Amino acid sequence: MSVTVLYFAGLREAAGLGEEQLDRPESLPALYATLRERHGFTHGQNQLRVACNGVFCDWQRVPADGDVIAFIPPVSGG
Amino acid sequence: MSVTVLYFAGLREAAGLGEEQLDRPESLPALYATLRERHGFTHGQNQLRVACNGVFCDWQRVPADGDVIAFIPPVSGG
Amino acid sequence: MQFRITQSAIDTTAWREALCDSRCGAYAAFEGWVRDHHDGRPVLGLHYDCYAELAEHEGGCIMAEAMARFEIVDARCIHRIGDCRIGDMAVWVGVSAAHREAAFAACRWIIDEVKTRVPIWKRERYADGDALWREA
Amino acid sequence: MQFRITQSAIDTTAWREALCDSRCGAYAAFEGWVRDHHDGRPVLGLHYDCYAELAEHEGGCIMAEAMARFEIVDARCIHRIGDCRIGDMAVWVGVSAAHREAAFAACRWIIDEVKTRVPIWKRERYADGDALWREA
Repeated sequence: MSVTVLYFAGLREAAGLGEEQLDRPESLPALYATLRERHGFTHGQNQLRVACNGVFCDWQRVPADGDVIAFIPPVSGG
Repeated sequence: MSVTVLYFAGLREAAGLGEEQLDRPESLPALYATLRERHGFTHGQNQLRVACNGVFCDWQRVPADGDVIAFIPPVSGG
Repeated sequence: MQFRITQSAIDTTAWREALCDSRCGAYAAFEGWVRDHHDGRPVLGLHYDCYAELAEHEGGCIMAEAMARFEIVDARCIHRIGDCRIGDMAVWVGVSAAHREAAFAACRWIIDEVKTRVPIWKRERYADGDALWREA
Repeated sequence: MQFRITQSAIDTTAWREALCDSRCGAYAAFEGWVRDHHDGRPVLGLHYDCYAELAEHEGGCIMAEAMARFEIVDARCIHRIGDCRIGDMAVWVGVSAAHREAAFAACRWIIDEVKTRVPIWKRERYADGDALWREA
């Protein structure tokens, strides 16, 4: 009945943690909206990609129990 | 009163020698025409570049005593 | 064909060797080095954060796409994460091919895709004491 | 900035090291390898002839032109001559720059110019016993 959310880079810094367990949300946009308010994230949803279980996914994907979800800010490797 | 002509690659193979001393020619095209006939070179003058004293030069350059002249077939390094 | 994330200094020797193939006339490589400035601001060092599982998956996709898209024989990429000093190699891409056109094109394409798609983030430490997560 | 002709195997380590510079975020390299075929014909090995004095002069001009033409920090090239076996490195080009755009562009430009302008000629030995001076 829960999902795991992973945080990286600026989101990890803002949240002050690397991951947390949450009740399974209705949708990924709803999950991000909740977390944005809770942690004071400055990114709008349209600035982020989202990944589920180690693979990029669509924001329309319906979360399932046990999903590992990550919101991905613009990357800056290289 | 003479110039040195250097041969490389296919021209060296055709001439059977790497260099030779010759009387100073009137012009570089005249020199090549003479050598082409003598050694049976298959290249037309327009297929070759010409160098004098270690630097590419113009076919119009007037040969001087002591010049080191080389006719340069299309290159194939790399 | 391979994409890897590493916490250690990159030793390109073995990675390059793996690309050697007698059918290949061309090898193109790219290295990203940690440089001492960004947008005119002096940089002291970097830290790279990474979502390793997603990075390896996405990196693997990029390499497979490169193999399909270009006339190349092999391609590899390794990206370092964690703390890096000025001059350290942060990323290496190597491509072997029969001809240089494809080797260059694929090498360039791979690094561009890696910088756009692979979940790695750079935190720059500046000479003025500030530090910032870059978002490309 | 340097262009060299060598009779020995190319060891790129020192050549690459010389390009390291803390202002540089990008390094692009190209290697030409002796491959086992040309236009579908099996090749056993190569011999490179060279007009060394002219090659060093013309190669030096190419490197100077590259420095002027591209936003790069340094560039070097070394070309091997004499007998080469399949898999041997015949030529190496390395370029360092602040940004990858210029590093790739200059590296590509240099190898293209070297292959067009530097007086080096390749004699290919074929599996059928024939041998031929290539003229690009």
